[in-house]
Amino acid sequence: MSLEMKKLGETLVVRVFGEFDLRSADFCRQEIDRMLKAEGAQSILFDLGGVSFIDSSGLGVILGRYRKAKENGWGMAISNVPPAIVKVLELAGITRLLPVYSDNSQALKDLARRVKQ
Amino acid sequence: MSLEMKKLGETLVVRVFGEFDLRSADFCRQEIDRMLKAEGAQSILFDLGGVSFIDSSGLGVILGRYRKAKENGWGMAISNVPPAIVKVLELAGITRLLPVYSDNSQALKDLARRVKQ
Amino acid sequence: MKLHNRMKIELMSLPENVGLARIAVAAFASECNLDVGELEEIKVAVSEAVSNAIIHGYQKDANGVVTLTATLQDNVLEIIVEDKGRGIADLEQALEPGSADDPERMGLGFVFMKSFMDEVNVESEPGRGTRVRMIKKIPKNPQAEN
Amino acid sequence: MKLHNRMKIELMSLPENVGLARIAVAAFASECNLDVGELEEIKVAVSEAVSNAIIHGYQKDANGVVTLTATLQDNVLEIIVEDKGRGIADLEQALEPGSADDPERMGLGFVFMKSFMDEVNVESEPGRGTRVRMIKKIPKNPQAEN
Ligand SMILES: Nc1ncnc2c1ncn2[C@@H]1O[C@H](COP(=O)(O)OP(=O)(O)O)[C@@H](O)[C@H]1O
Ligand SMILES: Nc1ncnc2c1ncn2[C@@H]1O[C@H](COP(=O)(O)OP(=O)(O)O)[C@@H](O)[C@H]1O
Repeated sequence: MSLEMKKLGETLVVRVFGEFDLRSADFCRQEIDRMLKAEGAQSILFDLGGVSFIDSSGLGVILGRYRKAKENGWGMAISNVPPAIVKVLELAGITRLLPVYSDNSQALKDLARRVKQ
Repeated sequence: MSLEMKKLGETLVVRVFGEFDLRSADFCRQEIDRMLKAEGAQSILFDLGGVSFIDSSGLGVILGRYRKAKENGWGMAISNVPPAIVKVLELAGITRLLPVYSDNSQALKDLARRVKQ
Repeated sequence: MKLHNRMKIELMSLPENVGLARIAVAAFASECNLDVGELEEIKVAVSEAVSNAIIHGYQKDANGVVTLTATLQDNVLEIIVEDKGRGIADLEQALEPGSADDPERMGLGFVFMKSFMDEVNVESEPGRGTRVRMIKKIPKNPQAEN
Repeated sequence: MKLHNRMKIELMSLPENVGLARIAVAAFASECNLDVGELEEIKVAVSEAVSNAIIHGYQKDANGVVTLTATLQDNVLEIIVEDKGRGIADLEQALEPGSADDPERMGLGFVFMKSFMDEVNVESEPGRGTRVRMIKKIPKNPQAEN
């Protein structure tokens, strides 16, 4: 798997590619937390468009970042969920906890509005 | 794997798709021999453009048809060899035994000319 | 009962082998009359069981061996994932959703296995290891594949 | 000597399992610093050894078990393919190119294994089975993969 991160406005956009499982979970967690700290982001957008597989180890990384966001009062959203992984996200309750977008620009707008309020 | 066969002029064009190995060898051999008999072809063109993997079981099917062609005085050629399988075809000597074409139309012309002579 | 196919894989307890287990099971199950969605779900179930063996069973000690057995008999695909690790003291509690012992885990592994397979049985003995047996019923295919 | 990874697979002696063996070895070897061409060649070598166990070792009796072991130690990938089948009476002759006992086979299996791997050793005992051990040296990778 690989990870692409960039800050757009106050939001850290995290794009995950490939298999999001036990093997990649620790790496992702560390890299994302490092970037959150370094960039001082105030919200997180998980773009899952490139994810070919996810299981509870990968979902745990998303949920862990969600807990962190809540603690810090940050916004968080997910986008571009591939059809193949919708069901696990629903089962894990993630689609109920977090707003889900089919494109990043709307997600970024909503997250930015949230910060301004 | 799958097999597509059609007769063009006097030539049976055999297109092989997928993994050409032990699993598919018997099936291919039977189907090709059945078609050769039914169609009364006088030459064979193996279009390997769709082959993702080949080992000596698949090469054996090609070589077996070559022996048969020689016995019967038929022409035979191969075409569209994917770069990934060139080396095994060379090691097996097939590229020395048989004319290799990068497109079917020239192969069909040459095989047709051979029949007419 | 007709035994169609069987494979047994022993893997070192390494995170990269979770993907290997998934690939092997997907290749094994690809002979079955299952659609892409069902194959994906089986991969998730296998991923959870093998990950659990590595994280919880062997607590990430790479020297443990995870054994995966897949059997296709009649119209039943059986997958067994075994470890000789720590074992589970309170199995009933472990099977409850959200019973994770790590804040970064969700306690959803068994939930996924039970959601995606037709049957899941867990046997475990503390200090001896854990055995997860999962069953998926395969729809009968009127046409034999070639 | 550092053991990086090891897997052992037992498969029923069925033609469809040749592809499974290839996929598993390719997944195992994908962690190594090998290019696509080298991976393809390893797949051919494995395909030949497993096909031989099925066709020659067990003479297509599906009840035989083919065992494949892959070990990555230091910079060496070792692959062992074993069967408990018929065995080879004249090993020297079997290893010669073109020594097929079937007109539709070419006697190139061992030639491919030797061409594509750095080392190939065959041990066989008539009536007991055959063991093919293949070695591929992996170029050292200065950067550890993540
Ligand atoms: N193979 C195993 N060995 C030891 N303990 C296990 C094993 N599998 C599961 N467990 C225990 O059961 C609990 C629940 O497992 P699971 O539902 O997969 O959730 P998670 O892996 O997210 O914690 C784990 O937290 C662990 O304590
Ligand atoms: N696992 C095996 N068990 C028994 N005999 C074998 C085995 N592998 C190879 N042989 C013998 O060695 C010969 C040469 O093998 P190979 O070079 O792979 O050619 P091919 O498979 O095309 O015959 C085979 O024809 C067979 O007689």
